[in-house]
Amino acid sequence: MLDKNGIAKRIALEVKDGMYVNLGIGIPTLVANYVPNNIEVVLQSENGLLGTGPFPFEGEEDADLINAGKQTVTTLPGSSFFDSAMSFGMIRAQKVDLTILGAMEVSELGDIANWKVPGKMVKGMGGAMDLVASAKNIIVAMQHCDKAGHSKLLPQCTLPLTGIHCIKKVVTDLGVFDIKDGAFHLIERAHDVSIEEIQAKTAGKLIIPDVVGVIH
Amino acid sequence: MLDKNGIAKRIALEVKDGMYVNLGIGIPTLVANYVPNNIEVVLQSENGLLGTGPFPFEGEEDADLINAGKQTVTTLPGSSFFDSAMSFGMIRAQKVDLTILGAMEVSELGDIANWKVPGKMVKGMGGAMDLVASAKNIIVAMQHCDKAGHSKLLPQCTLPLTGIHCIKKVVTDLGVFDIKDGAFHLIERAHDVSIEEIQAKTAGKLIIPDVVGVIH
Amino acid sequence: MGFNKVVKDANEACQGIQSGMTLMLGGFGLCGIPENCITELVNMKVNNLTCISNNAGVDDFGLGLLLQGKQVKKMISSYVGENAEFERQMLSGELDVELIPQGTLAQRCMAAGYGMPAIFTPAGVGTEVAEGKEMRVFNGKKYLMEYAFDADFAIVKAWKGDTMGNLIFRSTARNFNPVMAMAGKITIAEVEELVPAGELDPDHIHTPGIYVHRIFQGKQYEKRIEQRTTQKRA
Amino acid sequence: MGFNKVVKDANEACQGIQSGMTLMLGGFGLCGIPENCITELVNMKVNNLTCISNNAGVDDFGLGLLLQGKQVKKMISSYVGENAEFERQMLSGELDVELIPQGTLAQRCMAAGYGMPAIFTPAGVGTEVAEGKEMRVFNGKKYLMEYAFDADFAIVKAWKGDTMGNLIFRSTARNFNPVMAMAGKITIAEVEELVPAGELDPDHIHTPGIYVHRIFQGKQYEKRIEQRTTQKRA
Repeated sequence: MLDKNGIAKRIALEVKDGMYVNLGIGIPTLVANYVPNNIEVVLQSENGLLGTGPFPFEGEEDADLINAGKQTVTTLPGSSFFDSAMSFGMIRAQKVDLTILGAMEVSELGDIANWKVPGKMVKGMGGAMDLVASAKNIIVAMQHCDKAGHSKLLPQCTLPLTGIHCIKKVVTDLGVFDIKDGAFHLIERAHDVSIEEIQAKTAGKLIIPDVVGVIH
Repeated sequence: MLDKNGIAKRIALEVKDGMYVNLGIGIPTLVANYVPNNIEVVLQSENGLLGTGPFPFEGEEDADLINAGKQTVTTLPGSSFFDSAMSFGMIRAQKVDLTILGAMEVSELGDIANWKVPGKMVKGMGGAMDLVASAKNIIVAMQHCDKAGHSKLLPQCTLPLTGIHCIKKVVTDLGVFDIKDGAFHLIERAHDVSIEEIQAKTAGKLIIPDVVGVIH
Repeated sequence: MGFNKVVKDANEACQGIQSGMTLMLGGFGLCGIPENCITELVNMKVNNLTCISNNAGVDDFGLGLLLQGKQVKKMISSYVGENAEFERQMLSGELDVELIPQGTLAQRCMAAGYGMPAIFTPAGVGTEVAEGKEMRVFNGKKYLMEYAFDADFAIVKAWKGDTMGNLIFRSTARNFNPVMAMAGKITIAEVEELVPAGELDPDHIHTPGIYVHRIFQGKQYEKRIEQRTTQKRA
Repeated sequence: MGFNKVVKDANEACQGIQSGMTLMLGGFGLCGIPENCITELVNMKVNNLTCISNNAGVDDFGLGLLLQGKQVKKMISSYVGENAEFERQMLSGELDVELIPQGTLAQRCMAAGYGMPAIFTPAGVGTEVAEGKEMRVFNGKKYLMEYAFDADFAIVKAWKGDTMGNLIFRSTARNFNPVMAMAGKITIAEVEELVPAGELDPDHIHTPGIYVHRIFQGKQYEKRIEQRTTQKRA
């Protein structure tokens, strides 16, 4: 099974040189740590920054300079600031190449639910609905099952939706799945997870191709 | 009869302290010369400038700094530059207080035609259609009759329209007219022009109130 | 008078704000929020406010201060999760909350400032956000029609401003401030540094003064940091 | 590779532009036009172009040069009145001309850059511009629905740019350039001064580099003045 860093590390392989990337809160944020040194990416923070840099050194925090998770950050050379309308404008116009975000449920149709649990305090969708509705390439990073052991890869989402028909790839602690033609397609599995276990823990339609990669 | 400068001078009385004003090409441009020194106005050039100043001194022309008539200009303290979308955004959102422009015809309903004469070379509407469709306060500066002596204040425009139901005041060489309730209302006349002459030269419905001002 | 838009302080700037009004307030989290005007709104004790703001502050700072005083009837936001009093009022039904996707929120502000009555947005299609809204297909993709906001006052915070109301924002404290500045019937700007007209480079101005009705230099700025994340020096 | 968007010259920048394509070209009159790329387009002899540009240049400068070479099939502009060859081609039917209100032209570019498929504009309601277009009433006012432009290439001219494609414009040479830069499938920027990434203040950048695919420093700029108006010194 992959831990959070393992998931992030696997997703980092999907990041290509020259990509503008938007990273959601949680596991997606960790992806930045695993992007190889020989490729360059520019991170977009949807609060209005292209070229997000690492956290500042202690004592150098700037209250005016935060990322979309409200964390203090720095900028890298070539960065730019802009207002929220332009920020989502570039997301809507698909200038951002890749969006990586977490989810509570994903369906075999590519629907995603990640913002609201009925009966629990609703925090709001933030920019998630905008990102999933517009991004040309979205990868979901998530645990395969919830704490009670129920699959989060479903025939259809049970929670309120964030977006529909938008997710094309999911990376979980168990493996990597493409979503197409109304099914999850197992592309790779964690080396210590059997295909049978994945089958058992995937409630949505699962296609097992002849060749399945192994993540070591 | 008022000459071009007389028309501009009369219109300048409509300009109030603190107004943002857009001046069209021709007579409207002259209005700036007659704004009293004790009031301040900011001129908007729809190509992307607030705070348009006078023409530059000879030798100080800057090719990057022009007004909407493509003339070299200067800026005044407090000016700002912006792109064409924001420029028309502020026009559409009615942040520009007053628009003064020329016309070929105006109708008793407040319609205006000023961009196209069938059979003649069409130059285009530029920003005129945007301005008349959005401005909260529009004054037309024009000659009362065309060169053949035909009235340009009409029951309805004969030329292709620039905008409808938008003109509330017209200043011509003969007088000042409010447009309301489907008629031209004579507010003031040039001192050497009789009400009868104005009546004769106005094809649209003309209302003569009990009191008519005289422009000296 | 002319174009001198300077008022003395937050008190003078907020004249005319009344209970029941709709206010837009700039900022993202606690970054770039109009601290002085929020304090003034607390002092004024206006209530039944509808507040359009991306977030709702924290319990003891930002818009949380208005919530503490039960001055807010309705929040229109994209994310409100940092605030226990907010949660309490929402669950008890005291507070009405309308959650809007962040980009839609921004573009509905921009629409108001650009004189666009409505915009089309893909965000929320197929979700509960789409309920009751007009949907339309362009080039095979579905969009919701969303309306421009209509706010009585917009209250924004800039880094520098001049006496004619021109504004320059700093770093990510820009966020919603420029689009809200364009969108208010009356726009109030508080700035860290107020300079005479002519001192700001006209090419650097983010919000032209035509959009700003009142401006003042704030007394002080706490600029509280919500998530202080750092790295140690090697 | 990464984010180095620098190309050698106009020739390399214009690779891929083919006859029959739709191009957006920045500038207002002769102010802020991409001089080097226009010259290159003349040299390339591409034709049957659809050009979206506020104006059509003058006979011997700006887009007038493309008209001289009969390279333009259709002009989409708001004002085209300074050009005798333009008039000749239009009256003879060689050139198709679509005239669009200037603000609508700008906002249709912006719509493309902001991922808005269509916008509502009051300009042209009740005129021939409205013919065949959907009209809609909001708050008692009539608006036309106009579509976002769809251009193969946008070609803009900035004052300064950096190697990552960030752009800063100068004075009224900004005009349509930023909105067109956002709107091209491929955006080419020519600049007067090209600097390394990191030299431009991130708060001063008008067009973030994400919108720009190719950038180069132009060889020379004539920057011709169309109406040289001056006053004498007192």
